[in-house]
Amino acid sequence: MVESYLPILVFIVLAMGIGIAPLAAGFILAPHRPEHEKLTPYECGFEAFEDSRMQFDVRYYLVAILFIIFDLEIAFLFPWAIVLDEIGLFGFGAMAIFIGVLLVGFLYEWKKGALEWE
Amino acid sequence: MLEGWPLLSLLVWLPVLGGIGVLVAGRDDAARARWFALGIAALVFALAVGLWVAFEAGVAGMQFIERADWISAFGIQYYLGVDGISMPLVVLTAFATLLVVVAAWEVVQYKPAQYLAAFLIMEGIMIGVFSALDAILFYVFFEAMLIPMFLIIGIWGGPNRIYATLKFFLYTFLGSVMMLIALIYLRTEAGSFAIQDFYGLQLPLATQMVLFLAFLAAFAVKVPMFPVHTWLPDAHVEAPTGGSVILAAITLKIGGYGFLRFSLPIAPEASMALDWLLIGLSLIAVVYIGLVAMVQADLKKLIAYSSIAHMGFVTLGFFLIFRILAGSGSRDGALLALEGGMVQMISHGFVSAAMFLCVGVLYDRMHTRRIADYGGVASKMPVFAGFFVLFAMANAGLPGTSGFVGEFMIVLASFQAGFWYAAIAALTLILGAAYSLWMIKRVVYGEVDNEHVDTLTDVTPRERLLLGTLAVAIIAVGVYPAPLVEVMEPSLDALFRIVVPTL
Amino acid sequence: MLALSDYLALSALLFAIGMAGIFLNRKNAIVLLMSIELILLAVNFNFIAFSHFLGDIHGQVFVFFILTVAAAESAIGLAILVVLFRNRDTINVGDLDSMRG
Amino acid sequence: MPFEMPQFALAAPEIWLGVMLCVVLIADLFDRGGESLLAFYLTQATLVGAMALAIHTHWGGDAVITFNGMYISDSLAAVLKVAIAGLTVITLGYGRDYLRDRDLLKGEIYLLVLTATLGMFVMASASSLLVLYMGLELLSLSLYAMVAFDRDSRIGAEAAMKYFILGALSSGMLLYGMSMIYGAAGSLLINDIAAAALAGDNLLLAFGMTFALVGIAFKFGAAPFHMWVPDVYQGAPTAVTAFLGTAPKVAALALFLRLMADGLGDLHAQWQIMGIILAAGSLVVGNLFALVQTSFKRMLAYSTVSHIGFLFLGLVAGSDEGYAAALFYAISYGIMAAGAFGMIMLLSRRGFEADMIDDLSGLNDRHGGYALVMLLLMFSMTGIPGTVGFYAKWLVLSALVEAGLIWLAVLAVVFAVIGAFYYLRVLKAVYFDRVDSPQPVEATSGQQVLMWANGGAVLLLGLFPDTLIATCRAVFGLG
Amino acid sequence: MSGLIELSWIMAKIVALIIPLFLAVAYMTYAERKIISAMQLRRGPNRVGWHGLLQPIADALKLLMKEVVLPQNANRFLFVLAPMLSIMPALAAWAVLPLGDGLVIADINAGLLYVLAMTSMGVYGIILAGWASNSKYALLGALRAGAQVVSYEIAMGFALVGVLMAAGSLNMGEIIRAQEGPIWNWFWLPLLPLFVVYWISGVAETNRLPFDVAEGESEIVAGFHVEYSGMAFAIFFLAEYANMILISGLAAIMFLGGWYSPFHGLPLLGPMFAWVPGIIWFVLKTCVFLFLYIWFRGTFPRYRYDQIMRLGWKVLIPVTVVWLVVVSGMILTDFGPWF
Repeated sequence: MVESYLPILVFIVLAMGIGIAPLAAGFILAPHRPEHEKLTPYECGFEAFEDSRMQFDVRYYLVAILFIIFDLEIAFLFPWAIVLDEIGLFGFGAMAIFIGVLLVGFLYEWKKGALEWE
Repeated sequence: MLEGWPLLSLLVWLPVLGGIGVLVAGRDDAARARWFALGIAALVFALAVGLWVAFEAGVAGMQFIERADWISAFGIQYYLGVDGISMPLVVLTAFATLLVVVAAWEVVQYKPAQYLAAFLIMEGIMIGVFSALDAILFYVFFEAMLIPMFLIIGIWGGPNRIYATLKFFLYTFLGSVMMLIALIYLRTEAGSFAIQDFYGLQLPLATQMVLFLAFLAAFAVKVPMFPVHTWLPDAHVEAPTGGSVILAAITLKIGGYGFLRFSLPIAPEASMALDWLLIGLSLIAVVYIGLVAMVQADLKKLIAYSSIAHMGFVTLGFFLIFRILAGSGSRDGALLALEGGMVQMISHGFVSAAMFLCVGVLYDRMHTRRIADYGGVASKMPVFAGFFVLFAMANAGLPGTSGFVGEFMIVLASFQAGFWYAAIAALTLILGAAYSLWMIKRVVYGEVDNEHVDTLTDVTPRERLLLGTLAVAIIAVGVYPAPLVEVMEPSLDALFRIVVPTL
Repeated sequence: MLALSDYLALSALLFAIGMAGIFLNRKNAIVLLMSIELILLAVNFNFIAFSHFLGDIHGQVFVFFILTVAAAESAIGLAILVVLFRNRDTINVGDLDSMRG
Repeated sequence: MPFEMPQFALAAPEIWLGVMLCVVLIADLFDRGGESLLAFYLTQATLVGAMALAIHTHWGGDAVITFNGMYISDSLAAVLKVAIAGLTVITLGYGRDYLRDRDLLKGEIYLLVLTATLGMFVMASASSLLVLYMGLELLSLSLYAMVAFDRDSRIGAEAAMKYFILGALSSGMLLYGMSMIYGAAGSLLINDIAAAALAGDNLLLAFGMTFALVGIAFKFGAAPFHMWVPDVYQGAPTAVTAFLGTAPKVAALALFLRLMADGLGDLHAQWQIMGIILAAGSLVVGNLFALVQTSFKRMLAYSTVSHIGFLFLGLVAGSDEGYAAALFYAISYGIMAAGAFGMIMLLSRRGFEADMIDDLSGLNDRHGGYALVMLLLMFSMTGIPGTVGFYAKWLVLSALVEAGLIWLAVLAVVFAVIGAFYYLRVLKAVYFDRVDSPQPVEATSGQQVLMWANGGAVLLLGLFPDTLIATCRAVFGLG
Repeated sequence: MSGLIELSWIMAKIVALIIPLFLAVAYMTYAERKIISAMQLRRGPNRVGWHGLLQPIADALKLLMKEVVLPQNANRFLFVLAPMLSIMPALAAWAVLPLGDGLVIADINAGLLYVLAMTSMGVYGIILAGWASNSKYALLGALRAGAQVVSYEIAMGFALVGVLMAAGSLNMGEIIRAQEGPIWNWFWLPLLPLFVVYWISGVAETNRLPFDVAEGESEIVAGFHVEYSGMAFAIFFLAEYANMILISGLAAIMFLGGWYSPFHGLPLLGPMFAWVPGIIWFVLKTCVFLFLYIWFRGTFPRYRYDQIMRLGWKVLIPVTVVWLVVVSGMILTDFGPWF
């Protein structure tokens, strides 16, 4: 069983290699003439001002948290989804409760405006 | 008339509930609080007298027994009863509280309702201590006493009251928690918490020693005995008059009572083995503390130290019994020592209460307790001076006063233990006379060399009533102690049989 | 084939690294969060190893739950971190000393 | 895996809480009142209902294990749950006005309380490591959020961070221990673990047990794992501290009883020595540090540590008597602590936090009744008879003496005396210190009623402890 | 020794997959330009080679010869790592996609899980690129793209759960086999809402129009890869197109029956098309979706960011959840030919 994962490992390594190879080629083949103006960050032609590691909207952060929660919910749904046929109505009920709770939370977020962007 | 009444319960709970009543009723009205408190105190005293009357003097066992389950899981019972040892103390408590309520009448102006309530609750708790026959019930009352006294000293005390009250609390608390462990241990041996079930357990000597020391820790602090006595002068000096009275008259007696109820009968062999310690400490108290009392410049401190010396006499009497038996084989002599200790306790209750009330009378007028501030009081307060001298005489153990009876009995008994015991004990008579009379000389007699003293007025009728009552009591016991001794004797005899079963 | 003890040793190592990360770190609170994740990882490792060698599925079920809780935990941890940063302008562990006694 | 339908009815309290949790959440979303009154009353009703359900489903009869062995319904669960919900009701009652004055009164606080309570309920009925852990985390996560609830408070955020880090760390320790226990016992079910413990010496099991105990000690706040306690108590909004300092202690006890007593009870000899170290350490640290505090909340925090030490003493006795004593201790401590924190909240006003001992000065002049309640509370914490605190200490001492650990009992009482000192310091402020112009205390009628009830409970349970003692003992099959 | 042979065999298979994939990516760009110009009535690239067919090769060569600028404040390691992290998953995910019956490099049980894991990793590349560049535009673009990708990943995940329920397996081959039959036996019909959601999410996942605000030229220039140039940029470009193909391929597998012909099992038409190899069907179906990508680009205006997020959270997620319940009901009642 584990053996069937070997190709995947190889594939991943190869894919990494494919990522590295063009870059390396680019470094080798392309000219390399750094100068100050070229190396400053792009800001529509202005001189770069302030630190670019600025504070950003907390809503991005909120999205990240919501994502973690929902993504895990999905992770829980996966095994359930596969065996739903076998576990029947009980399994369905259990997951209905689970999703019900999730929906209550979802409703909460919705009403609280966590999903609003404007 | 009182047949079938739960007399002891009434004595315990009436003052407690009355105290709460005072708190509620007198919150905004001081006069109402006073009258209410007086009514309760008087009623309780009347019930206490009723107890005395209904008490069957010739019987050794417990009377007025009330018994009900309280904490069933551990077989702890609400178990009350009195015998000849505790009954007089109950009456004394009721009496002293009544005095305190009267004494506080106009004197206490800051939160009088709380003050009176504290004393009434204290009264109920103390009566509970004396009448509890279940060890845990006893302990509950024993500890609960700390609460009102802590507040009395802390709220109405003198400038250094906080230090004094904390010291008082922590000393007594530390002592008593050791006892708690001892009680819990005893239950595992006896299977019950009834104190009488603890008697005659035939414990090994080592165990008895530990138990004895645990009890000693609790009661020695209360009495107080020599090295752990230091809280008492502080507490007395800072306490308000009523607090001093109750402390001296009643709470010290609880220590002595504890020795009789717990230490001696539960750990008799350890008592015998360690009697040198108790006797030694008692003698130190008698002599050394007597000398310390002599040099005090503060009236209350002087009386406080004299209390320690007198209580040393009590413990001396209790623990001499083994030496007396060893010395003479005389059972009666040993019993005499026990009786002497008990009488001394009662007497000291009256005398120290009286002394502190006298100081209170002076303090209310002059607001100083320094002996040096007085002098020539007699010329301005002749009636008061008369009382004060009488009480000082009683304190010195002058024949005809109650103070004489107990001390005499103990000295008499101690001769049978050995000459030197008696000799050192007898020193107290001399020392007592010395500090009491010297104090009288400095305070009451001499020239008026102080303009404040010049303005003094004599005792009011209320004070006259207070002091007069005490004077009567002191002389009555001094002249005719027989009823008191008769009440005690069977119970002490029974106790003696437990302590020394071989006789 | 790897023995059970190998897994346990690795897990213990992870656990120790996590612990060290918490107790030695005096700079950045984020590192603390990561250390905690590491500890939970070690635990998961243990559970899976035991589960495998015992032939009992429950250990893996437990891991599922731990993963979920770990996610919720880091969500709350990060939220607290944000509040902290907003109030103090620092997430330096050494600066968290305003309460003493 | 054999599968049988769980007996859902036995989990009625949890189900009820869970459903009501959602109801409260939704109701609050649509409540336009602003003060979340609806959520408040719904929450209180939910908790009361949960108490009733807990008694109805769990109390009496034999223990029933269901949900494939993961959930246990026994009298212990009933007592724990009633205590937990009851304490929560009280602290919520105290906290409402306090939170309103600080603009913290949002529906979320009730949700967090409810989830925390649900977690505690789950712990109380857990019969599997997994369920235990889930309950614990439900509780912990809610508490982290609650501590940080005042988002503008500097110390609040700091406290929350510390609590979070140490809490998560302790969860990690506990889990690591659980994983070892699982490895040794081959099962997550407490019953199987008990069987494994009975089977004899098992290094893995002992190893896991050690970690688990450390984790539990963290959760309890027992020294030397108490570092978070004072900071969290001080930093959190007092209403949260009140909650944090009461019900979760009962829940931590549940954790201990389910895991160490039910599961690893036969290894008692092995964890006893660790327990003794924890208990003695807590007594020493808690009492000594409490002596020097000027902040009342901080003092209460250290006093908690010392109380936990006492509670642990009951546990290390390792007998049913000891467990019963610990249970009684936890409940009575909860009542006392709720009152003490309630007093802080009652005396606090908008913009003023009465959390220093000096803030209590002259309380007797300001309001004699509250001073009296304070007196009862402090003496109860000291362990003076006539108050419930005495029986708590007494039961523990009893259990210790019966287990032959007399020296521990002596140590305990010595530190109880030391502890008396700082409680007396509070009373000194209340009764002996006088302020020049005493301001009358303003309190809403709800708070007043609660405060009187709380003081009354301390006193009444102090005078008539029989029922509660008998209940706590009956749970462990003692007469 | 046999191990080495086996390894070489695997390598050969992978290379055999990757080279056509690269060509597909290259000619996808070509097709896109051609089709869009046709839609706009232009001619598109027509200079390099016949009808401009060599244009992609020329583009690649051009990029190869361009300097790779490393901005001065950038975190060099992460800056270089980011493009690799975005191309790697886009390629590696192909390991489990069955092109035809049995035509798969790794036939693993957790196939779908693996795919999901791989596609989720792409967001690391985006965030790291934005962060490592140390440029405001890049950071903003990365945040936007990251938030968008994770938001739609949830909807996509729910949609995939629906597929799992229907198929009862995580194995890609099994998923296809569960759809055996003619076109109406495929999952797109019973899972129609999920199918739509999946497709919309797929478009959003790849940051393609109309959801391309992350790199929206007129707003924040090129988004997270604004600081990238030369081959580094080319890799992001490659990754985007590889991802498009991947999403399309997955759609074909999960909703359109993978290698099955639309007439499979039909009495008359079935045998008629039986000679067509499965891989052809698969490629055809994939191409349909790829065309949709281009079509969308040619016709839809760009969404505002708030609209994107609203669509993801407030429309797609509720729809999927509701439909999951419906699917459960269908499964429990053994509804139709699918379950």
